[in-house]
Amino acid sequence: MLSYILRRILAAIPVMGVVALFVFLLLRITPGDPAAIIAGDMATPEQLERIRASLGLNQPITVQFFTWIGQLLSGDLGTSLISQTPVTTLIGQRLEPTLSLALVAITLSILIAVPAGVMAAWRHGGFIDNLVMSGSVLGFSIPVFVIGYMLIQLFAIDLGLFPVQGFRSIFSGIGPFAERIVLPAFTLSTIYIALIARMTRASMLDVLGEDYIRTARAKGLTERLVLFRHALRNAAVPILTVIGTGFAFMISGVVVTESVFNLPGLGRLTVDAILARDYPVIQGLILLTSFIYVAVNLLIDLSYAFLDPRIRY
Amino acid sequence: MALFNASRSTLSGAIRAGAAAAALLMALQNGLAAAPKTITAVMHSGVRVLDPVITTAHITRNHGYMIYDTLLAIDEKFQPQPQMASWAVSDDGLTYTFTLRDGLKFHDGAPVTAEDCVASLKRWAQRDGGGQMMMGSVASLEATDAKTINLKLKEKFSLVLDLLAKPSAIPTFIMPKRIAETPADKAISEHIGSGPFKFVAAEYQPGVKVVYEKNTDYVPRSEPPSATSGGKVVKVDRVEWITMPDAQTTVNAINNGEIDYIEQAPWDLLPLVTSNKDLNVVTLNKLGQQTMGRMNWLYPPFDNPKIRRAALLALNQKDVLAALVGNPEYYKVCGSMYGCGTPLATDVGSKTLTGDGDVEGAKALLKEAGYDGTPVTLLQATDVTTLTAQPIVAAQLLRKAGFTVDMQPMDWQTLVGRRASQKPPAEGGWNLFFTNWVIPEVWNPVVNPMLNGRGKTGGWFGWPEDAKLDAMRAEFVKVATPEERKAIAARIQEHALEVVNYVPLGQYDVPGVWNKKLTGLLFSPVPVFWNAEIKD
Amino acid sequence: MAIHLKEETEAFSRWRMPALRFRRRLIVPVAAGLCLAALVVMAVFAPYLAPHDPLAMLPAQRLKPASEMFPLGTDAFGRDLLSRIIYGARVSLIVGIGAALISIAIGLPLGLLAGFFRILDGILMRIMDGIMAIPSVLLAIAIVTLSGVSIWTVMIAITIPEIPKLVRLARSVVLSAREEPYVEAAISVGSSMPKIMWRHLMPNTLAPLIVLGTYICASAILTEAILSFLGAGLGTETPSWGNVIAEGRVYFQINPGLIFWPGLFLSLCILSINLIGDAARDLLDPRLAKRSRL
Amino acid sequence: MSGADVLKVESLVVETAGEATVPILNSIAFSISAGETVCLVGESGSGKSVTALAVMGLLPKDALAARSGRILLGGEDLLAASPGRMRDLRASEIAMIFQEPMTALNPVLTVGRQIQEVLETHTTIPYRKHRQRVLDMLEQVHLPDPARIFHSYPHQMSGGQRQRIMIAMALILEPKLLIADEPTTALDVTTQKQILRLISELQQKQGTSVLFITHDMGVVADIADRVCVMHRGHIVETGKTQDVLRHPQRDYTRQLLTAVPSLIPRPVRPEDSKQIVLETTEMSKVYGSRSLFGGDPPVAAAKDVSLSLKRGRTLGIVGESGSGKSTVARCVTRLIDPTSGGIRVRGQEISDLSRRALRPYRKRIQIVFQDPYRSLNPRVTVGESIAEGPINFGTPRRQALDEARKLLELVGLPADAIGRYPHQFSGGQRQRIAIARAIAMEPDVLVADEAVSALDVSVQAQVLALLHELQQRLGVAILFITHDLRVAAQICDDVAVMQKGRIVEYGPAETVLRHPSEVYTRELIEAAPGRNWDFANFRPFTPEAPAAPPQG
Repeated sequence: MLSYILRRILAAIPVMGVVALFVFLLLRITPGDPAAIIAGDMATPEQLERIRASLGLNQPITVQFFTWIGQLLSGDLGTSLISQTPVTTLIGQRLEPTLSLALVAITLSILIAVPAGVMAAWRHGGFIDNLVMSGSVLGFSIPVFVIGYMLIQLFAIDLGLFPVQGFRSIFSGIGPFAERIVLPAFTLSTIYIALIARMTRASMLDVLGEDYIRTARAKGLTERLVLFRHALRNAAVPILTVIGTGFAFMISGVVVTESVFNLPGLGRLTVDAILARDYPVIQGLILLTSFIYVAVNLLIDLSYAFLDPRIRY
Repeated sequence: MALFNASRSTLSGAIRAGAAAAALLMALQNGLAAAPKTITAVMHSGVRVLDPVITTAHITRNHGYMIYDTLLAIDEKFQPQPQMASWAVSDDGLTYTFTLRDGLKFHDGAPVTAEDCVASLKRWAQRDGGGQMMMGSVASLEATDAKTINLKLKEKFSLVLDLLAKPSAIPTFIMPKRIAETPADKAISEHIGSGPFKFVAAEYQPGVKVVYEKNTDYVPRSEPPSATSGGKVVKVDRVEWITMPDAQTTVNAINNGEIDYIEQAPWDLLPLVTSNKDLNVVTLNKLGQQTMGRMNWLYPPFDNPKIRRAALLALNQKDVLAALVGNPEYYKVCGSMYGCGTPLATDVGSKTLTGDGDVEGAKALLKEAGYDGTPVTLLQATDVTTLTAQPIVAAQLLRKAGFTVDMQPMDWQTLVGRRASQKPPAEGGWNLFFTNWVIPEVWNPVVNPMLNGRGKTGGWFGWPEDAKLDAMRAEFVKVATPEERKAIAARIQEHALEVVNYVPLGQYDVPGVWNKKLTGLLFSPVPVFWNAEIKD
Repeated sequence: MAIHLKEETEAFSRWRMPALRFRRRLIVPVAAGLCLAALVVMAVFAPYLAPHDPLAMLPAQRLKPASEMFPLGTDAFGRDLLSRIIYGARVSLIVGIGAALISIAIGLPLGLLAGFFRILDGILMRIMDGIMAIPSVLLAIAIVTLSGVSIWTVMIAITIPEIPKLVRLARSVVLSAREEPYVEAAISVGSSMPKIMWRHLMPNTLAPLIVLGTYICASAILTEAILSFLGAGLGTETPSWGNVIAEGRVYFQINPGLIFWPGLFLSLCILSINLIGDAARDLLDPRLAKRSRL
Repeated sequence: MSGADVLKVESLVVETAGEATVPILNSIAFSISAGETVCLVGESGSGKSVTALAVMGLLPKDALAARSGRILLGGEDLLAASPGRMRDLRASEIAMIFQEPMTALNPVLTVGRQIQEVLETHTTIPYRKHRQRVLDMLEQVHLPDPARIFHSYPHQMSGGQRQRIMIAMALILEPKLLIADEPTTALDVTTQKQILRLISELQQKQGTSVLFITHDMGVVADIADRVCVMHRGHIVETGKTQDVLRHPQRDYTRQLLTAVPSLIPRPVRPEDSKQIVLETTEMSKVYGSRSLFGGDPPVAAAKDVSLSLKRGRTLGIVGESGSGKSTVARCVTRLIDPTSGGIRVRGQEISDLSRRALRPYRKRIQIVFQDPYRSLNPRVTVGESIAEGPINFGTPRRQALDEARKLLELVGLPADAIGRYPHQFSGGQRQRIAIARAIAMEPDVLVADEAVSALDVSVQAQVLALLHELQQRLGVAILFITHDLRVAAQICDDVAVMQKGRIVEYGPAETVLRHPSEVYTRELIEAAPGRNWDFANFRPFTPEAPAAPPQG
């Protein structure tokens, strides 16, 4: 197990390397001028040139790259060109809303999607199945922000049940936290629910056709036990996998959801940084998200071993 | 002037007497853990750059007004007024002596000295266009004692006070000397001013949230507040600026009582707030803003003055403003490059712009100039609501006159980077773009960044080389009387429109929206938070 | 000998879909196909169908509700919403279909190569993992904002993050098909590697790839909308459903039609494509029906 | 037969669900009395498994439904029972074990837990006593170290052990009726023998009736009191086992019995040719991971295998699963590369040739695989599949297709089948096509890797006959891999017995199968079910006592 983890971490290094190189090149070979953004509306060419020089943007690309890699290896993500704040500080400030949103959304998705998928598979071809399947196709088909606006209009404005925007730390009390996180989390989970419900259903259909399910029924077990004790655990591996790959979807959704609900999270930070050509911040953030992606998938792979005793690393 | 405040006089009288008591009371309240009085404001953009000198971004300027004090300031009639310092001018008009008032203290406790002011002014002058011009005429600028600053001119320069008092784009914010000695092209890293609010570094989230708390040591002037001048009396404990990227969300939030103030509410969403009895919808910046288009003089087709002129003839303000603002209550056609409602306003040379344009004239001129169909690379900002309409309307009007238009959509930040490129349009350059100014940034030929003929090295984006313009500008700073100034300004405009330095496309107001429990907001060209009060 | 019961169960699965039932199952994909066909027709004949020039502005007619002249009302520049939606079908469909085709054209050969050549596999899959690890929307925004907005950059920006999925799928199909006895049989009758790839492996990958292609098509149309929403999409002179929605979203509460109508078309289109994809999956490979849609 | 019937099935009709129904079981009837073993025997698709599932009430709901008839368990009609009542009856009154012990147990729960569930669901025995009860049962099914087994997962056990677990699970509540659906089919013969013995032992002890479903006449002969022969949803013949085997009344039964290959090796054939076409010398294949972080220790799948095969002869390799016989087949065809040792085809060493250099020799040695459903590309027509090889070696396409037609006729299929796709053929037909594809290359050696194992006995007999005929006509040498001694006896000239990767005995079929010298070979032969019957001649048969093993 330990050697497996070690191997996976080693394997992640080239992946992160690819990400780093790719992002760096993408940013530097394309036009964009952080100096112009810093300077604002009134600036003469001379002034811009001086600002560029003071940001170190005049150095050759290779020098910039190795400076950055050197910093990275010493654990330093650099400093924002625009706000002069260390990237780690920026990320630290924005981590909580995004983390809260993502975790609540994942929890919500699993709580809704897994039972829905199980029921759909159980009543394969029946009413519940059709309902779940059409619901999930629909979930894929409506843009996240449209869902967001609809939820705001309905629950926050018309019914006045929730605030329309904002974020409160969970440490400031569960009530204020919850009332602000419910709508964004639900908005974010729509695609995720669709994804997980479909996968759960498909995986359960696979498993329900297995011999050991017939064995379980032949033992006279109740359907509830058959479904949840015997089938679901066997169906869990692909479901977990889709949760892992769906994590990428979630990051995309986070960007939009944070904008609609005005959550000061990493998604908005990234978009802002891309628009402002704040290179160190973009690089740091994309490395971070890729790292999280790799880590989540490693965790999920490891969790297979807990779900399925046949899997040993 | 205080808004919605009936008892102005009692107020000013009570200020000083009450200051100490109020502070004491406040401390007591805080001790009793009462909620601090906080204004939650949504500004037009997030604060990302904290150095109000390196950037001309309005949000950073607004930030500057919170934590810094300015040497001079303007009143509601745009006249220079003493703020940190009062002044005296020698009879020959070549020596200015500024004397700092008592009680000025930086947030770190150090007193404000003349040295600090000189360092700050020097840094300001490196970055500010008007400042640069002024320094060309300055013989010396030095602190003669702790409270006195001496400015000596080599030659006549009549705009010294106007420049030191101007509210935008870079006002004369005073910082401690050690900070002001940072090179002007490097952002400062400490944010210590002597202004009415203190910056709360711990709660600063770039682009998301800035928090200011009352500077209890601040000694306001005794005059009533007027625009950026007068007594800056702070009546709340905290001001929080938060950024909302989505206008719809912002409007919903103020309707729901989640925020107190929107600096700039989008016109089209006003129907959603005007129906709410708890909200005020008022334009605080009465001068408003100017929208304009600028051509690149370096490359075809706009290297040809006739074609520039044809483009100007093709455009008209009404169509642009109607598409941009919609509601006529919030815009006015304005033929002045210096903005309407300003001392120098004139409509000379702008007849077609304020009228319906002259498509036929444009066509004729294009033909005469031998326009060969070279496409006009038009940069369009897609993410700033006050900038999306101009390119669309302009493209339509230019095409009608016979231009080929290649509209290139991009986000504003990309546009900002791209317009700085002096390469040909095909290689990442451009021909035409649009932007907006607050009127104090264009209201005279010295501060107006476009009216500058120094070409590829010293000019503003578009880089016109125009010796005649520069000569007239030099003349402008020397004359003393308002009448003379006005005359030269009119000549400059006539010339500038003839060669098409830029195309003023009209003036508009952006209303602010706030909850009625918030009172005392001031009419001012920049949003300020002193004098504002909030009820629970 | 396990085959005995297998044959019986296989017989079950054949019974499971008697003719009549099958016909009923076809109703949904056929309806989806018709709907998509209608949208394609709309896109192709946009100049004949649209009542107005989608770019023509009438500032006096801003944000007007539906009327005889403007069947769905006008947008914030007084342009006809219906015409913009009709023209928008062009861009959205081109982006969607283009993204699917490009990603298949690039992903399939890469996947086949990776599945077949071990050395290449290592390098290629690390690169693919790298791209997968970058959130797709962020990557797309970066590519679009950095390289300039046009329908091509948008399409490519949307396509690049999708390619690893295709490569992975094609590769996994190749890897499992390689073990099939009929591939071993082909090896033993002396077929060359390219021939085996072309004749025996490619057809296997094609079915799942087509299915994945439909999903990519749908997700590309959605991503285009998201890019527009985030301000990194196509300009207003090339109306797409995505940017019509994005432009309209500010006026959502004033004129909900600005979001509702383009949103309806967008969702209908994606719904149709997804349903066709589901049907194609069931039809082309029943085993795949149970696998994930990623 | 004494006492009341435990199970009585009366005119049971099962049809496909839905509107257009297809009958699967046509009014079948049979009964089982207490303590009796009844075998349902039939080929695939005869409806025997459906019958079992119908009794258990486990017919797949969306596919099949019992239309009419009665299934009486101790007088209670199961077709009329509520789902809840059915659940109560399962495991407590009727229990079932399945064909695939590998898949019939839930892989993610410990076996102890899975057995315990039966107690939880059906009894009021206090929870703390469950464990002891389960351990007792594990003891009864002769599993070693029950305490450890209790906490084991299915994948940690062998196939035989898992089937024991299944039996423990089925019989822990001492049900009246045990339905065993091909419970030993997936097992090796030696294991099969033990499991059959265990079932019968527990049956004695508990007095359970057994409904045993099988396709294997040998098993029928060994265990059944009575037998029901099923064919296409009908029971064509019922009777006491002895009666049916000796005096089959129906043609179908007769056919079925005649098709069962005899364990007696066929007469020795004269050697026509001295030419050795295939020879392996000390060939080994070792699997092992060479990972940086260690990994599994290397495993020898085949070790020092030396064989030789002459033109026109058939060499059988027999052995149980995991013996390495398939590894040998795949090595000699170079589908996998041997780790060491030599392979010579007509004297040419091919074991160390590169893929490119190997190509000309590929055609000399061809292979037919076990699974007829996977060995043909479903997307390529039969003709193209057959012609692919010759085209590779330069035959013009048209000519290759013409030859493919002839080959199809040669293997007993119509020539016009050339344009059809594999799914249009039955399993036996596909295997003929696969043979035609191999023969098209005019190979010297044909490797048949369990080529008839997946087929029903009647089809199996036909395919064996085809192979024999082709060999006569073309003189091809055959390397025949099988686990079935009966099949080996009927087709092989020489037999090599493999165990754990090594050849333990190698010689002429007559010698190896009638006078084995190795203990392992003897065990294999003795474990073959129904070895006391000569089914094709409807008579019992007393095998000669295998010669005593050589001393020492």
